Amino acid sequence: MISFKTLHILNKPPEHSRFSLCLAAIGPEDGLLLTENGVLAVTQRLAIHRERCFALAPDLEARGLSAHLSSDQTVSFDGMVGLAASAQNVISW
Amino acid sequence: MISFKTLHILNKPPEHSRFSLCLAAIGPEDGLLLTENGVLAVTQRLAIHRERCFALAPDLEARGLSAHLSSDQTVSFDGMVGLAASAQNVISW
Amino acid sequence: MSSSLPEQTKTPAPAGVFTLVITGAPYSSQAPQTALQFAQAVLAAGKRIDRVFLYGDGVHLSSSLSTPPSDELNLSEAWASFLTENNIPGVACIASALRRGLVNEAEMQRYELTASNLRPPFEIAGLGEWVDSAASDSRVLYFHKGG
Amino acid sequence: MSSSLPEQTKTPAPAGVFTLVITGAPYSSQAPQTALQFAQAVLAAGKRIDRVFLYGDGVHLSSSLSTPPSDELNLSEAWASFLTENNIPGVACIASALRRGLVNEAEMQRYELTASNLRPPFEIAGLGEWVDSAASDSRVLYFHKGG
Amino acid sequence: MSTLIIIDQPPYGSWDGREALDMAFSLAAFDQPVSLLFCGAGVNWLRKGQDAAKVQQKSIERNLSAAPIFGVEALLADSDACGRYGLAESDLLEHAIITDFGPELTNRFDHVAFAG
Amino acid sequence: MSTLIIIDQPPYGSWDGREALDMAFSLAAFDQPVSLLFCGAGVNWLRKGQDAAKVQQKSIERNLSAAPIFGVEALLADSDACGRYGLAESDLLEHAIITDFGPELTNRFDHVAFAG
Repeated sequence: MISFKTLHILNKPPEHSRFSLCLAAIGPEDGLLLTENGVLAVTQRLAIHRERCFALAPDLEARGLSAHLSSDQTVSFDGMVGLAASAQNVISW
Repeated sequence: MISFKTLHILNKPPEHSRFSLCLAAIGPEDGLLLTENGVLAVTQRLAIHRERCFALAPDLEARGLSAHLSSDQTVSFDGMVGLAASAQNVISW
Repeated sequence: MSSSLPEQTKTPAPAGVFTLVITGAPYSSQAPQTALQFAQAVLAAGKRIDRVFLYGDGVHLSSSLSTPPSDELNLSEAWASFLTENNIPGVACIASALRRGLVNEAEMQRYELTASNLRPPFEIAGLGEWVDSAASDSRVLYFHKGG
Repeated sequence: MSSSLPEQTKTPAPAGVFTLVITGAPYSSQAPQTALQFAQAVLAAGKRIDRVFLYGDGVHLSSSLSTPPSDELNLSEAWASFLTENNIPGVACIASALRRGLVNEAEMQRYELTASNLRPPFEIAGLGEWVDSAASDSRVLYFHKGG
Repeated sequence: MSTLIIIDQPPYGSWDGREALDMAFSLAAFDQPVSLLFCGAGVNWLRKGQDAAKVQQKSIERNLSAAPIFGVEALLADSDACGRYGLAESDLLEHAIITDFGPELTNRFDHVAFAG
Repeated sequence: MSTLIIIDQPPYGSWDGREALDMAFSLAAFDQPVSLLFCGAGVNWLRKGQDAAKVQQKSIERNLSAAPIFGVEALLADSDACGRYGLAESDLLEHAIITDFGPELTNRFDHVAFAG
């Protein structure tokens, strides 16, 4: 199980003011999970080059974006539970 | 009564994605009325230098911003009715 | 200031009839408050409001059960009084209302629900009521959630 | 990758108990849907949910009157079933709920309202329930409206 | 009396898009001229290959494809937003037309409205 | 178990700020360490000279001023956002402290939460 200091869960599109707020709060040992319209970041190649960045598969598939991200960066809801359980803290943006 | 082609009513703060969308849609003969948190634009001197830009006085006062705009650019709800009635079209952003 | 756009150069008479569409919920957005102060000013200016239409989250304004703390304005109550006193129809969109749990007696019976919670004089009707205003000479003004 | 931050270098055992806080409304945000799929995965992983707390616009999830079209998921119903089947308390914050017109029998009587519309097994309680979770070892996860 | 309904919210995260579509279809049903404009993150409604069932929602792809049949005059997509979200015309659902957002566009309509 | 409650929505336009304040006061009432952080357009809650009655709402200035008495440890304001909205320390309500937003700040707390 991958372990982080803080897992940031981001469900806002890149145009939302809280999107950049979240990016500014990510520390070097932190992880990022894109959910809901947060997954639209993959279309702009935002944030997804960083280590420990993941996106929720059902949200990618709903939006027709599965091909935009390699499978080792996508997680199911089971994977989301694992990430949320193993991080020391979780912040939902 | 001042007359416009289109009156744009903007109630979003500058950080909101619809704020810049509104600014991009304002034509040369149009008017702009800032309401609710749209009035926060005055703190950044955004949009308020254009001709025919107004802000709703109660919203400015609620947010402690009356001193940021000259009185000839502020309108009461009565003034808002006048602006909305005299424009050829109104778009609420 | 000149414009390169040829159309619509006429200056029509100021609008005399308004339709207000409220899409922001009370206690979540400022929309119903702004709309009420605007509506009062419309009547004070001798103009008319033919209809207030609640759409999307705006339908929550028609709740008969909203009970804010006593030192806060009860917006549902204030709007209901305003509509009644001035004989203005208040209409909640049926599709928005049913999804969000706002129902009158008729819908309660149709869907076999345990209660109804639509505050009079609000009524439930379809988007046709809004189309009716949009297609008329009425000036339609929208009050969305701000942010 | 190294960090200059000295504190919290321990790696604690994975969290085994979750508290879910839902602040986004159904049929307005995706929050209740995402939260439900997450909750199902939590139980499937053999972990526990001690409480689901509805706050702000999230209290609309507890409505007994929500009636979406028959080809759409009824989220209030789906959540109520999930909570009942798994014996998980669902709590709507009283201040958020009263403002937004969500009331149980007791509040209906206290405020002399015409109906109640809280869907069982949801209950109404104060923020103390949330504080209780936040102060415990439970991992508190928030499901806000997206955008 | 022509109307432009604007959708600037992305899909599935809010109901604004669906309720905007209902508005457009209602106007069309009453024979009122109406077009739809997708801009900002709203252009993502038009991306091919969506699978809404994955988030337990209904697809609106069929509705959008049928829009012209039901009398919606045009499905417009803002070019800047399409560029920002990596959408070429070939990535868009049938009938969608890429256009430029601005006063020249909105001035062509008597009413311009958002659903929320 | 220390908590940071973040307010990033501007005043009066939504209830998020008020409901965030309720969360902070509840924690304090149960003797749980809590601080408030205002960032983005949320810093406008801290501006002196607000008159909420003009929009028929209750002022929260008195609540914010009393926050330290009720046990809220700090009222923090993000320096970037203050700059963007023209707020110097002298423009802010009593007890507010300008600070830098970032992981160094959020890492000081066990829980970080928004109201909505």
